[in-house]
Amino acid sequence: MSVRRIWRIMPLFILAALLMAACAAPAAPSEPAASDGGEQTSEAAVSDNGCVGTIKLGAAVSETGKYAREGKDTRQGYNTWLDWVNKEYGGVKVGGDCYNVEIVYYDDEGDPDTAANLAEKLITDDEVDFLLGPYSSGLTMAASAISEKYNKIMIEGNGASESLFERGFKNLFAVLTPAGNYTQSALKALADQGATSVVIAYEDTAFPSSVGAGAQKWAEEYGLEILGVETYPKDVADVSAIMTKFRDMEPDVFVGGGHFNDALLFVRAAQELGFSPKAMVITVGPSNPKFVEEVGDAANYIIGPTQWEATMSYQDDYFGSAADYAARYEGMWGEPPTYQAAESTATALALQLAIEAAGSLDSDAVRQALNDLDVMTFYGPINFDETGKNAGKPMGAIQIQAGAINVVAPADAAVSELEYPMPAWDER
Amino acid sequence: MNPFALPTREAAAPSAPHPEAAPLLEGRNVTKFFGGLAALNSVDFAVYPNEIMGLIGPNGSGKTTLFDCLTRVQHVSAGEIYFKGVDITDYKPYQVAHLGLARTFQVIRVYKKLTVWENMLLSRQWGGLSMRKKFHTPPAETEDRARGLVSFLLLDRVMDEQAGNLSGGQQRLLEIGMALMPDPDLILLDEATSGVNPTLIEEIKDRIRTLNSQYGKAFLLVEHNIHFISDLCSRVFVLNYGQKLAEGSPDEIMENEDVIEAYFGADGGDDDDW
Amino acid sequence: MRTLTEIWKRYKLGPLVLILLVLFLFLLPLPRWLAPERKLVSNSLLFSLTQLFMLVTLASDWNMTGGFTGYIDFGHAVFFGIGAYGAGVMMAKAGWPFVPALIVGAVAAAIFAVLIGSATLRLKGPYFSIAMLGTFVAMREIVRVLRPITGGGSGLTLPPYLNRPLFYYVTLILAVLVVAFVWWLRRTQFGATLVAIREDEVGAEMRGINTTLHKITIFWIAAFFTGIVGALWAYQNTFIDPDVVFFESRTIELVMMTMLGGLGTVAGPVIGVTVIYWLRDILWSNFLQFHLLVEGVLLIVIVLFFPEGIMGLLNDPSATSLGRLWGRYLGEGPKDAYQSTETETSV
Amino acid sequence: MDQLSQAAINGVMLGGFYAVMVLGFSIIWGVMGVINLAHGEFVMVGAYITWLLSKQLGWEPFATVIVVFPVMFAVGYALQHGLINRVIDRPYLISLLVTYGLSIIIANATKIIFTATPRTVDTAFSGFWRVGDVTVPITKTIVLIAALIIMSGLHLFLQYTRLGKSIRAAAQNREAARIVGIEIKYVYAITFAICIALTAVAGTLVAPTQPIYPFMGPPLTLKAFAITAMAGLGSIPGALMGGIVLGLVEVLIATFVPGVGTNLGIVSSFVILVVVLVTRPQGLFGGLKPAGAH
Repeated sequence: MSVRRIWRIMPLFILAALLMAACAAPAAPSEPAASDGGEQTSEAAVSDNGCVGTIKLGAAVSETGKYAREGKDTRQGYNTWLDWVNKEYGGVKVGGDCYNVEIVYYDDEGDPDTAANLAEKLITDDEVDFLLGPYSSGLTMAASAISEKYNKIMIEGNGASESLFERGFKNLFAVLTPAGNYTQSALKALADQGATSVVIAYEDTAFPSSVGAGAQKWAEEYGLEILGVETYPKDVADVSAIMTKFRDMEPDVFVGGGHFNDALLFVRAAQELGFSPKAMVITVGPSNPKFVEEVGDAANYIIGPTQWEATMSYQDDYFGSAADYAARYEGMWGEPPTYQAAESTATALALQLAIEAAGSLDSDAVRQALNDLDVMTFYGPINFDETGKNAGKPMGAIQIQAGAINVVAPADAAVSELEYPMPAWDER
Repeated sequence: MNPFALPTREAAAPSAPHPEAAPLLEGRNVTKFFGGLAALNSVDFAVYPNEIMGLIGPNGSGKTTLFDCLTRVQHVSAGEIYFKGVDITDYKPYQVAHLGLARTFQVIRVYKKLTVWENMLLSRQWGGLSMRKKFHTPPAETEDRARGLVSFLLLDRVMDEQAGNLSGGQQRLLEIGMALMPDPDLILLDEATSGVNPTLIEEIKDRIRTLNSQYGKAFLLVEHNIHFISDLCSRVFVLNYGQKLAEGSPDEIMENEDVIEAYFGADGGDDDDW
Repeated sequence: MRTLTEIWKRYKLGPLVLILLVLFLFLLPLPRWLAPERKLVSNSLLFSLTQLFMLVTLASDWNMTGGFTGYIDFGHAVFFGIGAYGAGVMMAKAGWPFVPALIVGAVAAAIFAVLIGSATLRLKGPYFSIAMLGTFVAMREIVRVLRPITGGGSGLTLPPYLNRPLFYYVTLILAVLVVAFVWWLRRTQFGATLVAIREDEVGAEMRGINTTLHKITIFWIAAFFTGIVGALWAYQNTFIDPDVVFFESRTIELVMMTMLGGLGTVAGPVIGVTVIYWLRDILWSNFLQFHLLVEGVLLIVIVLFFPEGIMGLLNDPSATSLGRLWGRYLGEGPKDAYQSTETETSV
Repeated sequence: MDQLSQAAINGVMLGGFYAVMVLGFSIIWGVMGVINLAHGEFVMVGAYITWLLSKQLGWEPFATVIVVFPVMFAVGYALQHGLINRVIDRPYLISLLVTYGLSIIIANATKIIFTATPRTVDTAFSGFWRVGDVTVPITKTIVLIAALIIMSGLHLFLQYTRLGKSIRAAAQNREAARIVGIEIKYVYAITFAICIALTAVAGTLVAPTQPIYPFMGPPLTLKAFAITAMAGLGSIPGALMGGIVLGLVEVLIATFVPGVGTNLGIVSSFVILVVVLVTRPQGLFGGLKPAGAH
């Protein structure tokens, strides 16, 4: 590498630097819609409803990477609300005026660096009024640090990890039940049915760790004896060792926390090894219709916590009942809503209600309104505590019964009786 | 001007070997196995100060393996090697080089992506083994020496070329230059003349003689060119199948029945190019 | 084209432009304070550039072992991770301020490099690459298992401190420093020796070079700088867990960027990082669904058709001579070296 | 004791899959000197073909081999001709990066076509046998038996057929092979095609035992590295031993270390990888000549 070589490529370097600068330059307030570097889509279903202004929301949600599937649900959830608020509801009512809504989306690729940068880009370049959360606790962690710094409200429905709310942030609100409470309803219902012991396995990452810790807490609370706790790494391909250990402990209840893959792995390993506890509670998976589709009959009797189900008896004046929402969603996207989709819609709805209550787009007023918010929605009650968690909403529990996802707990939302105990695999 | 930019030695002695003196390089019972195959089998030999010794043998007789063992690239399976009276059997290759033993290679090993000039400079680690001095600039003496050698080896016109762009003969010359850079006491030349044009071979011969007589350098040559050997060497050592076959003056060796048998075997061969 | 190059050379525009560029980068954030209301320089831009500088530093570090010494390290991000966790643990668990924590992280990375390097650097070619990849993955899981210290899979939350201009300047200075260091290094005997090791390690050893010592030295130097970047990244991200810190594709991206710029050249990593970083932005906006797909295709095209990278393309092989510079430069000073090279080329 | 024998069975079953999964990787590396970083992606593609045929057309998953093998053979042949041939004689970094690019392309194309939702494949042979207190999963037993059959078949092919001998010759000494009249490009293309086909068949075998998704490849590629390092390049018995050793180590550690066992099991495979490489670069069980080691 000679001196001269550096000189030779300098024009290129400069060109690149200038281009980069140019990419970020059109952040000037005069052209908010300028299509700059990383912008991908800007969803605005504007209709002739005579609204005076536009509220600009921003969201960096995974389009690619490890959360591609959940990210898609999240987007569709936001867009369901967007479509409804602009076309049917006639814009957000702020004071006497009405505002159309626009959401600026970016793809965070499942990378926290990117999520943080995009959050910053949304705030400083796109100058959005409020931020909607990304999918997953880790990404919310990264993005919310930025919004907190700018004192911008980020409302989210897809980051349930407890550590999110232990940082004393003022601008982060989450409509979903936090991870620690995921297994509460299910364990309570099982304890009521006479279960006495439990084993717990969870993936050693942020969100499942919270679920696992919560499960231990609730198990103790309801008098279930904890026989074993196991962790496993991300992308695990074989859990047979864990299931072997658990089988020999003969627990009443198995609790598995992780991701969709892990749910499939647990069922398969239990089946193969003849591990038949009286109940299997698996945190992510069972409530997703795709789980039944993939696992088939073996899915029966499996219990899963759920943030929301279309069969729940919640309803509001906006989307109607949970079932009405599901019908609307399916009409738009051709598939039934997952709870990720519903909580995303509820996230945006909560923000809208707070804006309307505040009668202003000012962050401080809206923050106050969010803190004061106490409403019932199709998604369930929303009532934020001082840390920004939704303290009002209990976690539901579903059980797969003859291939159908039925809500079995809590009692006020249940549509079906809990079937307990689960028959052994070879006795079905 | 001194063509090699070598420091003139006080002890510059005549070129005759001193069989009674302590050997400069000595191998005792040097044995090397590759799997079950003995590439070197209990070879004893010695190179004396100021001597030019030839090492010959048919292909596959273990000459290069012996060089590799001497420079410690290969571990010997048994036996000891002494250089300047020091047991170097367990030395690392670079330590052997620092003791003053340099070599060239049958298959050319120059640093192809570095220039001729850099190749030369790098061959003399002026900082010794100290890491700190590796960041200093080369002393003038080192540069003078490199310049002298480059011009001696007729490489000055390609001094700034990448070594990989040189012709095979030029690369061989460069290798010799690199071997001479650290001012070694003993130089092992592995087929230094292959691919070099005849005029240049005469030059090299002349320079070796000069280095030997004026600067007291000892040489151990592996060669196929018998004239080169017989003109230069005072003693010749013959290896066959990893074993010492004969040792003596070039004339003696050329008349040795065993050697002729080993070389020409049944089908005879070319007298000129062994 | 020729005349342009000649003007470029004759008026020695290179150093001028280089200095102007660095100066430009140093002055870039100024409008934030001079004319804050115009919002000319957003935090997002600074953040992007900060990331760019970090990548430049990382790629230059990787290039020290991968490009110059020829040891293709597929687990280089392990030093990034150790730097991040070293600093993170000191801050989150021991409550240290950032600067001493950063030093702990960087030193830990360097020490680990010496330890692991003395084992793995004895391996050749792909075996070294794989051993380092294994080290990287093993370290990620080890960090996960050491829950009491590292917070396990839940990670560690660092006190948020999001001063973009500060990070911008720190990383800019670090990048300039590291690139300058590599530039200087290549001109020392040490640097040339590294290339010699790449070209022919056995030969170098037989010519009196203690190759092991050289390899380990450059390895820990690279690891040290990488550890610094890791610590900075952790602080800026405010949150670390094993999966975000020990991110598989981080290393391979560095390899790809360095290769695009030119393996074993000083400017290579800088150019490669800049081009790919910028390219990504374009890909994002134009090939949303497909941008990774397009990236894969680009990678193959780069590797197959420009294995020497952009630097290789720019180089006229007949006029590239390091030794000429080496000799003249060391003997006569930089300006003359530059000039004399020019005269020779024009002859 | 029961736990131990159960763990041993689990480990051997896992190892059987590892062994058959690693074959293609190991032989391509041994014969052609190309480290195929897209290896795991070919497993994934095989699994997806199986999924497609079994879910959409109702085939028995294990029977889809008759489609997977020829299809992927053709894919492998074409890839070798169009792409891999260009990198064989070049520095190994080039082949690493090209195959890495390939892995990105395959994984993302799969994601676009099939979405990122994990899929499962159902086989008629599910369930388990109970032997004393130990259960033997039927599906995994079939996988293990299939793995053994495939390995023996491949071994016989390499030892006794003309083509197999050519492949071994090419691995030992390319120049010499060329001189004795072996069409080296053809041999390489066939080798690559066979290996890709085998790798995809490993995907077919694994499909009924674990969920498949577009990004399942990289962990498998890493495992393949670890096993090949232990096994030695292109060695079939080595792959079997290496796979089973790794499977056993992972499962035994996971079973007998409470709490973080499964995590440690994963660590162990990479610690083994590094230790074996550093202490025995030629692998524990020999094999073809190790490229790059002297």
